[in-house]
Amino acid sequence: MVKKLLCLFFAVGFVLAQSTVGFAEEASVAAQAMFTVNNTWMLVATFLVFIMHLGFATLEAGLTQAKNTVNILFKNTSIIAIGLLTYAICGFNLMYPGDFSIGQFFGFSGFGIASPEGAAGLIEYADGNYTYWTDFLFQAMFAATAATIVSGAVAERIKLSSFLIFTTIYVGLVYPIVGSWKWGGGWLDQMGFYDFAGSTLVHSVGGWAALVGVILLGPRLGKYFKGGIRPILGHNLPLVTIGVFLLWLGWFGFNGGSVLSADPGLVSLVFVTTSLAAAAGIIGAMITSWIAQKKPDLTMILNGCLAGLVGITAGADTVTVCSAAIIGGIAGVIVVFSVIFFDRIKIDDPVGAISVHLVCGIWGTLAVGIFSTNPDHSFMTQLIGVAAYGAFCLASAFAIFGGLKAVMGIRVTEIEERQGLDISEHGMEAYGGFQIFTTQ
Amino acid sequence: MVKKLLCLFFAVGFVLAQSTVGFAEEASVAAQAMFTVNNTWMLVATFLVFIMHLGFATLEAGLTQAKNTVNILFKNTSIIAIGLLTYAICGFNLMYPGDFSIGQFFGFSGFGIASPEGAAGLIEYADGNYTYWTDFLFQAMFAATAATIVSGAVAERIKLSSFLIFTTIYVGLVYPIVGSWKWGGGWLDQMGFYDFAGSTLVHSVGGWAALVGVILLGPRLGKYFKGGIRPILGHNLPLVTIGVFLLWLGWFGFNGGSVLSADPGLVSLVFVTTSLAAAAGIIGAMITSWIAQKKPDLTMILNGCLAGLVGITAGADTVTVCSAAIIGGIAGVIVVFSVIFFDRIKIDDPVGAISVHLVCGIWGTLAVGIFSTNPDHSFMTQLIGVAAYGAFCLASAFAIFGGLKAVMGIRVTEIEERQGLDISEHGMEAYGGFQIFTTQ
Amino acid sequence: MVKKLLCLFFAVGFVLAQSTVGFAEEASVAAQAMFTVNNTWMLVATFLVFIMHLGFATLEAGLTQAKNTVNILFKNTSIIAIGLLTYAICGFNLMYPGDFSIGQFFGFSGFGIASPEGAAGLIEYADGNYTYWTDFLFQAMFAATAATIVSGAVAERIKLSSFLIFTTIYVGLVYPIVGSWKWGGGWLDQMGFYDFAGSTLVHSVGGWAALVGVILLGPRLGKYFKGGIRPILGHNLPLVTIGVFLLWLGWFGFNGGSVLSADPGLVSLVFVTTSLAAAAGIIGAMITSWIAQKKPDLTMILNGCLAGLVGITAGADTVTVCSAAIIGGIAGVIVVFSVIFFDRIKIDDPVGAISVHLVCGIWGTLAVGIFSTNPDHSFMTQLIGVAAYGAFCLASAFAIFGGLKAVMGIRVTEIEERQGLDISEHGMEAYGGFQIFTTQ
Amino acid sequence: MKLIIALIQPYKLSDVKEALRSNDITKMTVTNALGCGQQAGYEEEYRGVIYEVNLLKKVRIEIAVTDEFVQKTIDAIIQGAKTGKIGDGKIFVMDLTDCIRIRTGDRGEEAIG
Amino acid sequence: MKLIIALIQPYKLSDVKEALRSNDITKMTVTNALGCGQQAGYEEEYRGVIYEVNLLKKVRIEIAVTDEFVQKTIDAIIQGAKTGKIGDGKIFVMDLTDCIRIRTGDRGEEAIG
Amino acid sequence: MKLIIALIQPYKLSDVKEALRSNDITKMTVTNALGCGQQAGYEEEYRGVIYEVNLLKKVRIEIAVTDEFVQKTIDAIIQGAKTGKIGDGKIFVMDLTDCIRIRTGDRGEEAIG
Ligand SMILES: Nc1ncnc2c1ncn2[C@@H]1O[C@H](COP(=O)(O)OP(=O)(O)O)[C@@H](O)[C@H]1O
Ligand SMILES: Nc1ncnc2c1ncn2[C@@H]1O[C@H](COP(=O)(O)OP(=O)(O)O)[C@@H](O)[C@H]1O
Ligand SMILES: Nc1ncnc2c1ncn2[C@@H]1O[C@H](COP(=O)(O)OP(=O)(O)O)[C@@H](O)[C@H]1O
Repeated sequence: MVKKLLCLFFAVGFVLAQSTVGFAEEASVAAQAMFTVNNTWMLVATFLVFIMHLGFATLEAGLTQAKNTVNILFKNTSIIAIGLLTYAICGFNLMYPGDFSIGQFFGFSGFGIASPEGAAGLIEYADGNYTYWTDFLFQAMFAATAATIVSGAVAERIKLSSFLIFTTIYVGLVYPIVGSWKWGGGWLDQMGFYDFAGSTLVHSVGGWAALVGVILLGPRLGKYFKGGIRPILGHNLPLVTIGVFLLWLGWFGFNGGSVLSADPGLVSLVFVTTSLAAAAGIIGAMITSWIAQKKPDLTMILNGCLAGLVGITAGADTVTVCSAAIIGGIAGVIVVFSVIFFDRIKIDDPVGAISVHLVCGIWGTLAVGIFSTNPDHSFMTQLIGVAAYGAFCLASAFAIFGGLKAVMGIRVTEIEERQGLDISEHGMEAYGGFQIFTTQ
Repeated sequence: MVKKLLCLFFAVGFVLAQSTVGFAEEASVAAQAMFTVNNTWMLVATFLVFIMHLGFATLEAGLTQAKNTVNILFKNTSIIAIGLLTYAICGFNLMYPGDFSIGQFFGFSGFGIASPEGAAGLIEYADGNYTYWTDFLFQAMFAATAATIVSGAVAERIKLSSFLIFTTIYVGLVYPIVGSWKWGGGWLDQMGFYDFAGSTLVHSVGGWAALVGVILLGPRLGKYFKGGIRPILGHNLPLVTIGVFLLWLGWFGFNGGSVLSADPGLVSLVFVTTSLAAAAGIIGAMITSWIAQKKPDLTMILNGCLAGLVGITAGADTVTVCSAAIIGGIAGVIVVFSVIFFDRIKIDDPVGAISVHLVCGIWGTLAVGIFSTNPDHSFMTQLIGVAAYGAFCLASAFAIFGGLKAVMGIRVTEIEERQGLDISEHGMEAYGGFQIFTTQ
Repeated sequence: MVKKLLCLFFAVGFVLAQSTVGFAEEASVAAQAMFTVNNTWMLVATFLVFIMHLGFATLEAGLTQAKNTVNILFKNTSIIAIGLLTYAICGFNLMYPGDFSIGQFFGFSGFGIASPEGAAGLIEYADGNYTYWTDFLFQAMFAATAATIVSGAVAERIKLSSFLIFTTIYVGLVYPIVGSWKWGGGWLDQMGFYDFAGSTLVHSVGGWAALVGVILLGPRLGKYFKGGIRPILGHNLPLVTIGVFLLWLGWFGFNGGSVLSADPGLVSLVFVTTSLAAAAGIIGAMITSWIAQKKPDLTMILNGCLAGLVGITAGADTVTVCSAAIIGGIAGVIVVFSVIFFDRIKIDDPVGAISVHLVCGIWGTLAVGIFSTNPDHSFMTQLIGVAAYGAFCLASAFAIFGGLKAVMGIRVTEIEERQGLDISEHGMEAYGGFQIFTTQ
Repeated sequence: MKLIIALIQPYKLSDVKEALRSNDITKMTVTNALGCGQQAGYEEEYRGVIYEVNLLKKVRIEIAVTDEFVQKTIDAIIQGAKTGKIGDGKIFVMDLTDCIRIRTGDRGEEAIG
Repeated sequence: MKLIIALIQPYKLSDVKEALRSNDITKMTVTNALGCGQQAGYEEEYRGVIYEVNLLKKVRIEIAVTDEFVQKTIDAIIQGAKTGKIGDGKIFVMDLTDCIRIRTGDRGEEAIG
Repeated sequence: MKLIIALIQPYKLSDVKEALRSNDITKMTVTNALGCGQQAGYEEEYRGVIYEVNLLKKVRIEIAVTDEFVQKTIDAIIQGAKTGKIGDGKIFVMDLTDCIRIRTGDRGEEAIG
């Protein structure tokens, strides 16, 4: 009997042992599958953010004159290259320093990027959410965005070389340093400041620099004359529309990827809040434009769409879908008045970048303090964050642009501006063969 | 002995117990991973369908005149916003009512969207295939498509305000109500009607409204004169090509996402049938155009591509890859003759939307009855479905467009049409600075 | 006691048995989840490679004259259709023959595509990495790329019908046969030749044919005159920029998908090497262009971006990120001098396809021999591979283009070329209404 | 010989061409122009800034004719272009000293047609 | 009656229009033109090939006036267009034999304004 | 002084410019034009509808010269533009009453060159 029992027992034990081994293996297959899907989603988000750079390029090109198109495209193509390389050289390690060396304000973990060996750079790197390389590239795509925002606002008059130097410094140093304050775990993070995907950290950071650039450059020739404003028409509105749709597309990665995993509940919620905010931004701007201007303005509803997207970016995972629509709708209203306002005070921003990215970036950040479902978020902390970023970015941008202005100048000559930057800076036309009126 | 045995036994039992617990956890990791990948694919499909709206915008803009470009872009940007918002307010709950209240024809589960709490809105919502939010957004992206189809056909002469009202009603009410007949589990679904991704439910629904719109509006000024047809040239064929490629891209999500999970076998099959149908549509249209017209017409092969895509949509998961190529090829032939035919009978459809979406939508739906590998699909049921959708959509579109025509008019004045809707409706040009001939 | 023991024992046994069953199921869920995510990534890669065709279409259209735009768009739309269909008919089975019939040089496993039944076409097909259908479509998208490369180089003067016949033969036969040498497991594979994603197998294969085409066609009218070169301006640089960004986007799938699974470590590494090479290509070309030409040339940095991408393609998974940047940067320098060089020796390539795809394809393939972290890769083997592909492709392309030239001619008449291929080959203009100077 | 320059509404171009052809006048040169005349401009608004557009799209037709064709040409243009509304356009007539056909070197009235 | 043709720098168009308007000359026709004159061209470089562009963008204005308005018109154009730099442009004056308003059929000086 | 207007095939522009330059005529104004002449049009087909295009692309050159330069200019244009095929184009010559250089206010023959 006991013998039989023993036999049975060992038989069972054997099966058990076997299955436990197999089971451990399978367990790791499941974890590995989870890791793989998370990482795959982050890579998808990465290429979506990448395509935003094309969106910015076409948006900005379309809203400016045909004679400056080559220049805009050149700038936007350079920015992504400069952004990725500087981020690899120092940006990533400035933004995520691990340890801070100056208070919670500044840290740097060395030049260059290198993945930790083995699992440390893979499944263990971020608790099975993504690898070291994914982390780097996703963040690098974000970095370049900040400079792209500036590009549109200073278009049609900035000197190419000065702009490229500005971009290198701003993307390589300023953006990652202020970024570390929140996403790198710095002082604002510890204070409870919340900025999900970067209404402030990306959009306002770009927006402040745009504002400084526009002020230091002055308006385009012929834009303002005694008492009047002469509009300088964008030359290609289909390009603008392509740009805005690509930006929206990219925002699925920008916000959806900021979940930092493929978490089904969160990512899908973020998709919905993002889309409804964009939609409401369009409707908000449409109604405002139809009433305030006599006829509904395409460029305004396109700006409205972006305004909604920028607005929801700070709180896309922490507000209800209904709040998302409200935040987007208000952003759409704000942006119309803001564009008109800045034009009135002679801040000449050809593409509305300051209104979209700075003004609505601030609105979106503050909106977290109002609409967040998380009681830890407070309006005051949000306000402090906005102010801190504003102060640092304004100061940095003034220093860089101001320095460049003093040393090498930042504006092309009157003749070059009149001729168009395409010919004066690049010796080349964007639309060879087309007959184009250039009476401005 | 027995003691030893017991010891051993408990030791084994302990290991067993532990591993069973761990195992249950791991089991849920595997299920969770599956859920996550399914949901991630559905989100990817969602952004692919989203980008179709840009495809429609550029396609329609390119095939019409430069002086109406702003208007087309404005309409297409508005449609996606209106589509998403109305779908959130009522469309989703009309299309998937859960219970029907009037036969199997109509049901409504209340205003607004709200995810069920906890797992009920996540892994349990659709058997681990996607979350509530994913479901909503994927379907919402589809909804807006129906109205976009109309936009192209009625272009260059419809009043903006009337069009926007039409869109709101058609997307907010008509589309989800007829959609519920099949996808919401209504009477046609129970009868065995099959429409995988919407040859009928999306494309024909849009196509019928386009037909009604064109009939009620009449042709564009100068298109037809005593006995003759004067072509009104599209102004930007690169835009058209961009549009068609983006639509094809989007179709990977439109059809691939309609699998409603990331099922490797089915989704990859659908990718192949979709692509081969599109390719065959191009070749079918190329041969037809080269023979019927003297020279091969780019706009025709682009329409052929879309025709193939619309044709395969109803049966993408239920026909062989060879049948898919045949269905697509035939659609490519049909569309060329259809475009010429509608032009001859003075149905003035600038972009060929009726031929592509209605005619090939019907063809695709019927093709399921011919080529399906599933013996449950029958030609007769497919025909009944087509007829039912036709009747309801024609009636609804006539009611809406007719009502608008009576109340506020649906067509711009002759002077406005001549001047172009860009200036008359928006006070704005699409190509500032370019010299454009407007002799039509 | 023994009874109790037995009871306990069976209780435990029962739990054990149950959980083992459940466990086996769950084990398969984990494997299934892994399979699903791998396959999903491959499908994403597939649609990314698809969108490269739009990139090529707009790139080539933008770099040529407005009067040949319809023709370019027509060719690029046809190529994807021809590519997919011929690959389904014979290409796939030529490229992956399973068994070779003539040495390790040629094999063919029959016409048409058909998935093995059940798991053999699904999870077992490629060890849980993708299904048969995914495999086919991903490879089919690659195939069409080779012909697209030719299209740009021979633009503005090749006869449409001849080009389409050339494409059919080159994509349907030549590409898959030479492809089988490496990716089909043929002689070069066994020799240790390495080409990760196709610097040689795709890009050089296209590039060699482009070179032959250009030589047999001769330069465009008016390009070269006694002693001088007259530039023929591209007509739409925004289109070119759109093209390059879309190509970069597609390259995430081209290289990322060539991992042939969603392996997080490898795919993310490939994303980083690909992006840094592209970025370095831009910077390399920018510096070179700024120094060699007087002003920085937008078309050159765009070519530089592509050069970097083509350069990294052969070794994207086997070099360090730092090497990737060096490879890309050098490619960016090379491409500028190469474009100027070919122009000087009167090889008239309107879009720089030979420089980008052939020259940098060779560079990238050799770079594996220099920079690879895998000691098995050798410069000599790489050189042999390059030479073998060169010899076979040159011979094939000469045979096909030469044959066509003898039989039906490959170049349009002088009048047709002057009038533009849009009107002479298609009876249609790309920009109806626009006023365009055609003084060339 | 005279050179007749007509400025008309763009959408009337095909009507004018037809009217001319039915009077056997088939040679002409057409250019795109912007015109400022009695016809009022209109307002456009770009991003909140209103501005007046008073250069309206016109088509400019040049026709060289022998003296006996002048009146016929003018009549044909009027017939094709007239709607009675402001903006219909103007016709200018100027003396033509000489006319040369490049292909043959023919000069004068011979070369005109 | 005279037909005045002025070739000016494109960016001076609005100044010239204003100068004309303040002299009660409101009718004109404007076309896009390329001009070769004393103003030096510039070099462009496309993909490594340098070439000279010597057809510069100009705007061409045509104004038909009665004889007493000729000098006033010329002065106004000069006032609006002159910068003192090479490239400012030229004015040509030609005889106008006749002028017809299409809408009314008015002829001569009556039709011009 | 005379104003010479030449209508030529677009692709002949650079040849004509060269021929003029080698005759010391360097000033001119060029515009894009569409021409209807003896040269037959061609058919286009758009989405199944065939239509005739009989306004062909031409380039219009205006050159103001002093009387002694007239023949030289005409000869140079012919030399540059002539292929002997229909469509080569036409040259029109008109009287120029006056010519003013905006920059200096120079008038007449002095201003022309
Ligand atoms: N005096 C003029 N000089 C030059 N062009 C003129 C002159 N008068 C009219 N035009 C041209 O003719 C077009 C039509 O003139 P408009 O005054 O509107 O005609 P009408 O008085 O017959 O209604 C104008 O847009 C302008 O291009
Ligand atoms: N003789 C001429 N014939 C035709 N057009 C001329 C002539 N002279 C000048 N122009 C036109 O006038 C424009 C300005 O001429 P330019 O010589 O630069 O002026 P300026 O000598 O007053 O500085 C030229 O670009 C050209 O379009
Ligand atoms: N009588 C005319 N009036 C105005 N333009 C003319 C006239 N005759 C010819 N042209 C212009 O000259 C161009 C060439 O004319 P065409 O008859 O083809 O030349 P040819 O007879 O020398 O071959 C035409 O396209 C047109 O623009």
